[in-house]
Amino acid sequence: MNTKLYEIRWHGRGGQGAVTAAKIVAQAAYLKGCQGVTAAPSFGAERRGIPVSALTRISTEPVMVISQVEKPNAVVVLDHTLLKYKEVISGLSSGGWLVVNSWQHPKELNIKGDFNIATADATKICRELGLMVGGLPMVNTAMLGAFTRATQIVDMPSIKKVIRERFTNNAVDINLAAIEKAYEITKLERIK
Amino acid sequence: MKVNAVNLTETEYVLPGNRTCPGCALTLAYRHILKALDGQVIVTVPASCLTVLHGMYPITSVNVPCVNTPFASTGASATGLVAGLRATGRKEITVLAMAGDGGTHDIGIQSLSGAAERQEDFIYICYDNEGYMNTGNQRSGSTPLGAITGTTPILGKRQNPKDIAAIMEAHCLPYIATSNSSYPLDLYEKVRKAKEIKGTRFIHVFAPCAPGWQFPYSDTIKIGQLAVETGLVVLYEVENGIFRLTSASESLARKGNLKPVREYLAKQGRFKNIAEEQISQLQDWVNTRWECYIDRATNF
Amino acid sequence: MPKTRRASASLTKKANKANIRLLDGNQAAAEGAKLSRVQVIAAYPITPQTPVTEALSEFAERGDLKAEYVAVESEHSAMAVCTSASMVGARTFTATSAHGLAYMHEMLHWAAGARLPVVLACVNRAIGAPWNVLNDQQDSISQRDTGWIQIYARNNQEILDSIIQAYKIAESVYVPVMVCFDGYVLSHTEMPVDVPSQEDVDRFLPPYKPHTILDPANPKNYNLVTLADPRANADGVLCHGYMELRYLLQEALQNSAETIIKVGQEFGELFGRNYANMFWKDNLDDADIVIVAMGSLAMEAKVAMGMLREDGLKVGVLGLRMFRPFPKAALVKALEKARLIVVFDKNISYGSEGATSSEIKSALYGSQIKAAVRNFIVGLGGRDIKARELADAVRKSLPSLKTGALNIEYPEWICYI
Amino acid sequence: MRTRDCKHICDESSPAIGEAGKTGEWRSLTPVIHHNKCIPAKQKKQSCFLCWLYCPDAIIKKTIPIQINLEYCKGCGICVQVCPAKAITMA
Repeated sequence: MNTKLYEIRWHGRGGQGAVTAAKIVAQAAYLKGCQGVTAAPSFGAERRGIPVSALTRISTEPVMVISQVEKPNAVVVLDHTLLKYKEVISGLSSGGWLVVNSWQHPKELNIKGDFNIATADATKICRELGLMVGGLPMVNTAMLGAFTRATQIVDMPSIKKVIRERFTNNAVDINLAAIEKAYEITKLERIK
Repeated sequence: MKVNAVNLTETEYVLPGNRTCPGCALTLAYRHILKALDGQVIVTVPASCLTVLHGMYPITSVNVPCVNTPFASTGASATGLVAGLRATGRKEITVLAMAGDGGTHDIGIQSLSGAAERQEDFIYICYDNEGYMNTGNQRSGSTPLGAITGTTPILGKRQNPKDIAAIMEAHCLPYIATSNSSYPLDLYEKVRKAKEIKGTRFIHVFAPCAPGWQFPYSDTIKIGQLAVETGLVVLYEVENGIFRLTSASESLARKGNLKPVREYLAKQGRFKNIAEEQISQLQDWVNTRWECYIDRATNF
Repeated sequence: MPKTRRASASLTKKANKANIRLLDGNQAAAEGAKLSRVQVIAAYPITPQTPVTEALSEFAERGDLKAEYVAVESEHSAMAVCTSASMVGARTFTATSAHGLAYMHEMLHWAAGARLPVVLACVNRAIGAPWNVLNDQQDSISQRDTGWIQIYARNNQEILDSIIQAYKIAESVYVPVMVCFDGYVLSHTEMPVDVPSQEDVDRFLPPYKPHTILDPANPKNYNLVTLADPRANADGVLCHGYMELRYLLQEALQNSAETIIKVGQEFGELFGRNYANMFWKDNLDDADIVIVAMGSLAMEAKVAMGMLREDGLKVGVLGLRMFRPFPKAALVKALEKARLIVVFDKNISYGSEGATSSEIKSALYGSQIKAAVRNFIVGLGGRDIKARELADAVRKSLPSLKTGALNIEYPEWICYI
Repeated sequence: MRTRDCKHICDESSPAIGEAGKTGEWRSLTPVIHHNKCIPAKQKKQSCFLCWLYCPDAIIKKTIPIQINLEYCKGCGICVQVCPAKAITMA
């Protein structure tokens, strides 16, 4: 990648781990040699279930921009029910990626735009693997697999390394399994 | 050996030529408190008459280290001294927080309650002269019913004081005592005892104020004694939850005869406007409390 | 202040290899305090500072940091604990935001008045009413007259580095130091931070030597009532009145710039990140238009500068690092070529203007600089400020470049009214 | 004389007698001891000393006979009230 700023916006519901996902990608990018990375939650009182967002910025140079993301290169949606809100895909760059946690094929989402779409059924993966927290599927790490597969902005070895650093022993394996599975099953639909 | 006027140490930490009023009960109490602590103490003091006793820069009338702290912060300041001494490895020094009733019952109660809940390791002494005496006698949470003050100038105070010792007891402290400057040996022994206990220790000291309460300077001791003899002030200690009456209150309980509160009220100008109804209200309040104390006392 | 020879000699040895971690601003502040070997920490949680208190209590409970952590019941008490612990010779730390800092106000005066080198991390947040937990700098600016040194960090590296330097500054000049950083924008944003080794920090920062200490063996009293006029002590030596003590505090802050720069330089020599300045300069050499901003906004301003340079404008950025002491003389030198100064303030002195704008104008008074000063109030209560908006504000101010010195009485606001 | 000579950077006070001056000047009446009535003087041994115990300002000495430091005695008269032998009067 060149020095261009790459911006990712994450949308999820409180408790799904959007902020952690944003941080893992930043860390993975740093491991790949990007000097400038930042990761931040949307600022406000976060409660379980409330729509939340987070952002990741990646650049080969230190990041100077501290304002909110306006034109993300990628948008990752951890909960497909959020697609009804127009701010979710707002500003998504031409040629960018929309990565959605959904059992549907990208085409079936009926989203029109000048960007590529990827889907992966992260919820199903989590249910199958038992990656649940408080009875709810913890979809953030699985979605990292889909994100990596679609955007190629970070690679799997870096993501896996961060997972091993961030998670405690027994949580590492199940999260890695979720990421790998999602990477494998992600469906991609590129714009012509 | 029981301490008495003859064998009590002659070392003084409160120096002559200080700035408090003649016949000051606080000065007397503080004198014996510091004796009980052998001067191995660091004191923190908020705005109060005690600030005046400590004197004006660059001279102090007190021969122990002391820091003045803002009005609301006594409990927190003591906490800081304890934490700082522990962090710097000085273990043999007692921390004493000493505040008036305004600094304890009113503005200082938050930092005191916080520190007590954390069981910070210091002695907190509230010297209670039942009002803001340093600023010329305004009403406090400790001013008694019927007392005229600068802020209850005509009608007198229309509420009973809050029972600070009971409030502190609700913090599960290892040692709580009430005392009175007119019984300096009782006070001395209580401070000695508190010194040997860990955790937050609370002592309430009744300290009559001649100018504020309007009685002659020479009567300070007598007024303090009358407060005990009428049951308005009860001397006791609660050690690990065990309640005992002490000193004069213990002997009063044995003899079973309190003097009427009227005797005490009549000697002070601040009660000159008190209504008959208020006097009987006060008498009822005293009687009820006295019965409760007798019920609780384990030592007779 | 006596400097130990050993400490300065060892500074010539290069620091250990970089240890870069992704930290948010709050973690960076907590790491900075830990590396400074603080001995007493007293703090009360408040958004967005809360993670600082959590991180430090974890360090203390885990035993990673040998410190007394006091979970006080209020910010007023937090600062009372710090001042009293400092009086018995402990290095103290606290952190707060917004209403917490306002609640501490009385104690801030007390700490400075008693010349106690307390260090406070202020995670900048808006003050109510109405409630708002997001960023602006109204909280710390409202405390500017309490006698504290104020440092503003642009990013998380500067937060960590500034806290370590703050102790060296505070304990040299005996003035408390507030290290301010923007809530959420920095406090909750992770970025790479080089975390120095404890060994290197120990070489840089000697143990705390109190100027005064409470000790029964030498029973001094502090903060007693002090008269307006000087008074002799028992030996007949004339001692200060209240006013002389206040003069000495002002003198200490006036002279502290020298220490701040020296400490920043020493830090740079050891750690390779030079702080020998009171403000950061970007492209000032040829700039006739200078953007002034403080805190993280000084980073975003650099992006705006890039946009304006593409337009062919000679724009530079001056990022204020020190707000107290305010570096008047150095600023006049740095702004020599400026003809238009555009000041962005995330605070407002109601009825007047932004605080840094007033300071800049007062610095320029009587100098040879005939620059117009334009002031914009931005980003209150977390209102997002984009580089293009900063650039637009500069473009809007361009007519002042032609008219020359111009003092517009009231600031403009970048908002919807 | 300049105040810088005191070298203080904050308010630092040292203990000394007479911080408020010669407080004996505040007095309107002066305590007088009648040693013929005073218990320690009569018994010629350490005893009683209640005046010493109750004096707020520590200006009485536990000597035989007891001594009152009139330089600093504020004249409150507490000693008169607490003396069981009525050995002190105010004059």
